[in-house]
Amino acid sequence: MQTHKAKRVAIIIEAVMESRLTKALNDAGVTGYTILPVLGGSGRSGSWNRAGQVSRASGMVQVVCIIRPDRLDKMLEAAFAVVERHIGVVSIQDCEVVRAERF
Amino acid sequence: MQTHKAKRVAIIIEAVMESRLTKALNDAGVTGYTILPVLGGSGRSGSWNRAGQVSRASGMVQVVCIIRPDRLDKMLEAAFAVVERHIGVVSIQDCEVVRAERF
Amino acid sequence: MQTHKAKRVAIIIEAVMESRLTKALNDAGVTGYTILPVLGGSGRSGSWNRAGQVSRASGMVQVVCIIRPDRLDKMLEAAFAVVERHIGVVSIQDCEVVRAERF
Amino acid sequence: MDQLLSLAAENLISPIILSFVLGLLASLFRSDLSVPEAAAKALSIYLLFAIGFKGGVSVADHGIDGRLGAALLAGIILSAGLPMVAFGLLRVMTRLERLDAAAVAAHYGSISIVTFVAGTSVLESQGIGSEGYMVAVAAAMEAPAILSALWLVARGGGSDARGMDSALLREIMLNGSIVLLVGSFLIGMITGPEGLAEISSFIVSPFKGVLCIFLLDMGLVAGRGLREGSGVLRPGVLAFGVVMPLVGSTIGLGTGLLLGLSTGGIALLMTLSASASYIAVPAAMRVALPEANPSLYLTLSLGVTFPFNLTLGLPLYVAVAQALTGG
Amino acid sequence: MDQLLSLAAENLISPIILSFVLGLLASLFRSDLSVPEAAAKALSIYLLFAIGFKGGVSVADHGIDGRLGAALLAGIILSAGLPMVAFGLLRVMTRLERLDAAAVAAHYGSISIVTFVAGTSVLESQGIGSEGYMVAVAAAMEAPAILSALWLVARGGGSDARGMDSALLREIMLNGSIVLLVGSFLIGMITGPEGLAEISSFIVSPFKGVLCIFLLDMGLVAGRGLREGSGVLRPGVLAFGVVMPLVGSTIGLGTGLLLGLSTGGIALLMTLSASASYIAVPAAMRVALPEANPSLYLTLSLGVTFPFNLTLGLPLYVAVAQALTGG
Amino acid sequence: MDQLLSLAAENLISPIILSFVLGLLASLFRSDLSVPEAAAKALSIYLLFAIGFKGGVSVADHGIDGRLGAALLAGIILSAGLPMVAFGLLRVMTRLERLDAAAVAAHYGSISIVTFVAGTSVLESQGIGSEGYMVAVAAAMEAPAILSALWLVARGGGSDARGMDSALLREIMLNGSIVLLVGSFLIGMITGPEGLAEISSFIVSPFKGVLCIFLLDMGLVAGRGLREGSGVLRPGVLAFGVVMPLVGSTIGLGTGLLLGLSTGGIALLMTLSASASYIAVPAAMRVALPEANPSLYLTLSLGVTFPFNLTLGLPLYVAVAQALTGG
Ligand SMILES: Nc1ncnc2c1ncn2[C@@H]1O[C@H](COP(=O)(O)O)[C@@H](O)[C@H]1O
Ligand SMILES: Nc1ncnc2c1ncn2[C@@H]1O[C@H](COP(=O)(O)O)[C@@H](O)[C@H]1O
Ligand SMILES: Nc1ncnc2c1ncn2[C@@H]1O[C@H](COP(=O)(O)O)[C@@H](O)[C@H]1O
Ligand code: NA
Ligand code: NA
Ligand code: NA
Repeated sequence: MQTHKAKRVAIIIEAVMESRLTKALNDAGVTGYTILPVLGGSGRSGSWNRAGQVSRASGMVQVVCIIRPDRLDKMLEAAFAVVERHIGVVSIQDCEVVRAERF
Repeated sequence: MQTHKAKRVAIIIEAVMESRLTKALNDAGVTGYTILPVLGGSGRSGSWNRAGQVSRASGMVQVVCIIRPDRLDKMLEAAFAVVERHIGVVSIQDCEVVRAERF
Repeated sequence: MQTHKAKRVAIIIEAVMESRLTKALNDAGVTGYTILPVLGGSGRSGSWNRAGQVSRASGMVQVVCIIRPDRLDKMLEAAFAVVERHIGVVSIQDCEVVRAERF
Repeated sequence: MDQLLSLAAENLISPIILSFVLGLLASLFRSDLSVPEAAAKALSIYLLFAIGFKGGVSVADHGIDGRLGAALLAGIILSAGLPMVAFGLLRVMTRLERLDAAAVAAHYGSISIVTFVAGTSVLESQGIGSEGYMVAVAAAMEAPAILSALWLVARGGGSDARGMDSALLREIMLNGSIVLLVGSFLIGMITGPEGLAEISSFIVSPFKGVLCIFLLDMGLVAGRGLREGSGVLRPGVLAFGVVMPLVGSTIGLGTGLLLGLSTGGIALLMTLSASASYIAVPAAMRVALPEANPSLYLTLSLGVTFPFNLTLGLPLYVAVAQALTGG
Repeated sequence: MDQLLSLAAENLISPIILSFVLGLLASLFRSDLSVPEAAAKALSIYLLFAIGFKGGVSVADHGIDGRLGAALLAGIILSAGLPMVAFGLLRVMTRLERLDAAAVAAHYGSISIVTFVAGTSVLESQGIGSEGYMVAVAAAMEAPAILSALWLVARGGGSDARGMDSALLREIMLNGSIVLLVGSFLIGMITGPEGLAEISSFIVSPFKGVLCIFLLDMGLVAGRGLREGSGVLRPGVLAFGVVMPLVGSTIGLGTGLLLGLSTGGIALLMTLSASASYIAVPAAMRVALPEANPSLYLTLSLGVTFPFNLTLGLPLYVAVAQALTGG
Repeated sequence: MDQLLSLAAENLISPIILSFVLGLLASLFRSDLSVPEAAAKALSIYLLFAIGFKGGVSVADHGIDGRLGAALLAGIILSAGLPMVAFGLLRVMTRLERLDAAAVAAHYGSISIVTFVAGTSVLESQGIGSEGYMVAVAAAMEAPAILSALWLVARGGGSDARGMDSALLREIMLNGSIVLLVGSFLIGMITGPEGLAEISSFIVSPFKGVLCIFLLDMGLVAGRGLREGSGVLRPGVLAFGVVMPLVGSTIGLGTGLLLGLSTGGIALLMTLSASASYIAVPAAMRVALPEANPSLYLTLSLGVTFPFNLTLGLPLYVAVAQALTGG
């Protein structure tokens, strides 16, 4: 099957910042993304898990975004402006997609 | 540690289509996959999130499938027959696995 | 944006083994990971889904760990000591991260 | 008319409707108030179980009315027929394409069980009785509309419809809410008033309060639907969302009179005919007609018709039923 | 015998059992009806809290019976001993390997608290009292069976058992249901009838109704288990799932008579001995004996023994206890 | 003093407090007992809806007291002013940096609605009445403290604060619990005692029981917070967590006497002033002051001040209010 190169960016971020991040992505012209739940984790700021939260507020989510390689930099900049001062992790991977016109 | 090349296919698809997709995968001989929950997302068909759904019915899920490279094409074809006319995204990545005989 | 090479290890494992796995990771000096929920799946041990479980006990989770390439082997060894005799899947991918000093 | 207005006013200031309005306003003003999905689903299981059980007990209590069979059949015919009416109206009132029009029509042939539940609670607070088997009629009306809509599409000759396969048919007939409603109806019939006595402090006393929280969530969801989907609501479409329940309830009224139902039974049949599905039918449409636009039918059914029925429709249907039966 | 039959019939048409049957049928016919995991867990927290609390209040009310200590000890011995019996039976009746047989045996030494809860509710509806501390006995019976099973495996000399480490031991002893059961039992004992009065419209009145919904879900889960796991149920294994509760309850009966428990207390001890765990023990087995086949023990315990006890077992145990104590 | 002690003792052995203690112990001993997130959120929606509704009905019943306006204003001033006091204390008692001190201070100006709910239930079980509009005062006190804290940071000249933008302001003012509390208060006011009669078997009778389960979960969460965050609790910080509620309640007491509130009203205003937020404020701090340490403010508010208020604070505040008003 004919596939096309793309990038897959995964951003793990505090749930309270989710709407700010997706707004920044939209403003940067990135309108395709998926949000995955996160149960817990551990990092420099210690470990946490959902069962230890009083409310969803302080949990985290993962925002996954598949994007054309040439649009990656613009997207990363938009994302970083939001993520920068918050706990969270950004990772980038190569991937392939089938219908390139969608990304 | 000795590792082997494989492909990781991730399909984001409407929850109502999940059982049809896994059935198609099974019929194509793909019996290993994992289903992850999705909280929300945005694409050409607009944005949605789980809180905005009356029932699970109209949500989405992610089906992740690790597969031997030589079986990729057959799997993609089976998947596409189901996904084609539905909203959703298919992405393919390289990965490595430890116990190759399992895939 | 300046990025650095890293590895992304994803381990799908029974929920009852989660704390043992994260403990083993911590003991091996791996303190950064994220835990994602899993809704269901299929493998050599048959298929299962969350709705079919009496309690969370017998469900599965996915532990994702981004790590510097030179620390991969040590991490895999620690993980395998726990995963070995249990049902589950380990996959490894290349990825890139922005702030390398964190991993 | 006066009576109708005071009835409407009374209905509007009940905690149940106000909870819905609270939810609606909260989401229109983009508050982050939300009911967890699992909790909303648990509440709906409670409501279905309770309403089904009580219906069954009432049948056990009063004996099976000779009209049960006729009422079930009438429900099936209504559900299959109303989509034709809706489709006709849509082609006249809107510019929707055949595919979208058929998908919308399916929703209006089928029913909203929550509107039905709210209707029973309006009747109850006014001391109007109704046939216990109306619950079974509600269940019977869930599915036939889907087949009608698929037939409407197929007749159009397009290859757009994936159409009905046996898996889909089973999914529709055995979807959770039908099974739960019919199942608890049967349990209520079998265990009768004694069974009810055992669990009435669970399914009777707290019922209205639970309904408040559930409608709070429905308001939140409807409001979000309106906020995100309002783009699809061109004037004609919007008007359809209010006209169709009036047309549907009138047809339901005629049917109810024909069947010789009680005042409450007629009001409920009007409510069922007026209401539009937003769970079972959307799910079936995603499978069978994936190219139809989901935000169109969801916004219309949940954002327009549901609030209309809940606030203005219900008191209207009850008043009309009372006026025409002298009940 | 007549009495037994009518008792069984009465039990079978209670809303509680019928809800279970509804769930079972719904999943056997592959309906998509399901109770969200979070809701099911919340219901089980409610049931454990309520049953524990009421047990504690009853002890506070009637004073601590001199037999409490003896009953706890008996419970521990039963839990540790029944796996030996089960293991022996399995080796005779089935071709299971030592590892699988030991894992299954562990489940039958331990208990199913939902079966216990259903038992108390059968007793209650027949007006038969029981010792409040039976709840504590239930808690005491959860864990010892696991140790016995690990010992059975270790004795076999295989290196198959990961065995017991201190982390696992703590997890077993402090697993959520033991802690909640014992904790609410103590709260009930401390606050007594006054505490009960404060919260009885939460934990007493709606109890049976909540149990209905919970058993609906248990039926759904058991049905799915049967559908997916029926492959493992060879005739011998299947027979074990029905014979073992009969054997277990007989041993429980003897113990109860020895202890001099009341009619209700004996029926509950029979129920505990007859029931098989499907939460705590499976989790422990996954950690300690990962090579044992989970679908074997889960299908057997949840798909065979649980339904058997719920429908036929309970009325039988109650009738036998009544007959032998003249209660 | 004797009265105080017996009051404290009585409070401590209520099922509500004991459920909290059970949760606390279970998580300190690392049991895996847990309440699903969705269930905990559903319980909090229930509690907010019930407490708001009952407050509104009470206002509808007794007429709006002339002091309502004054009390709301006082609440806003207290919420805005208490962070200054807290900030001063923190700078004296601890070595926290300005940013962390301001973030902590915000929590103590705002309120914990669960502490308030527990307070109303203590009053109720002693037959002490209170102004229904205290619920509205509670809502009014949620947000102002956040603005004060941001002002404290800005005054410090650091560029650390992301500060307040309009999106954040809207999020704070329309956060779910404020909207639900105020909304159900208004619904209660509109529907009055008749509305309450319709749903009282949902929001009144089971209330205390639901509170037990909710506090069980709060205990579990507080215990986990303590286990993981205890490292941040240096002696000065720990002392602040106990001293500040005493200081806050004293200021609340003075304000209540000035306003001429009833005994119950004064006790509740003391409770509100003494309590610290652990939902709305932490969320706002993560957005506005991301560099402040969340485990500091969460551990302090949830792990120290909440348990203190629940067990010792409440009976103290009630006793003092009674002593000073002769109530
Ligand atoms: N190396 C890593 N691999 C995967 N997830 C990570 C890693 N480091 C941090 N995270 C996730 O990001 C969250 C915040 O990380 P931190 O800002 O380092 O405290 C953690 O709770 C994890 O969920
Ligand atoms: N570029 C993308 N990256 C990640 N997820 C996407 C992307 N595009 C679409 N999706 C996901 O697929 C769903 C349907 O997409 P669409 O068919 O474009 O409306 C969206 O709601 C997202 O969850
Ligand atoms: N090839 C695969 N791709 C993705 N997930 C898999 C695969 N094989 C197994 N899994 C996951 O791992 C779990 C256990 O697999 P197994 O040990 O093969 O039964 C399954 O239930 C799936 O969730
Ligand atoms: Na209809
Ligand atoms: Na047993
Ligand atoms: Na305060």
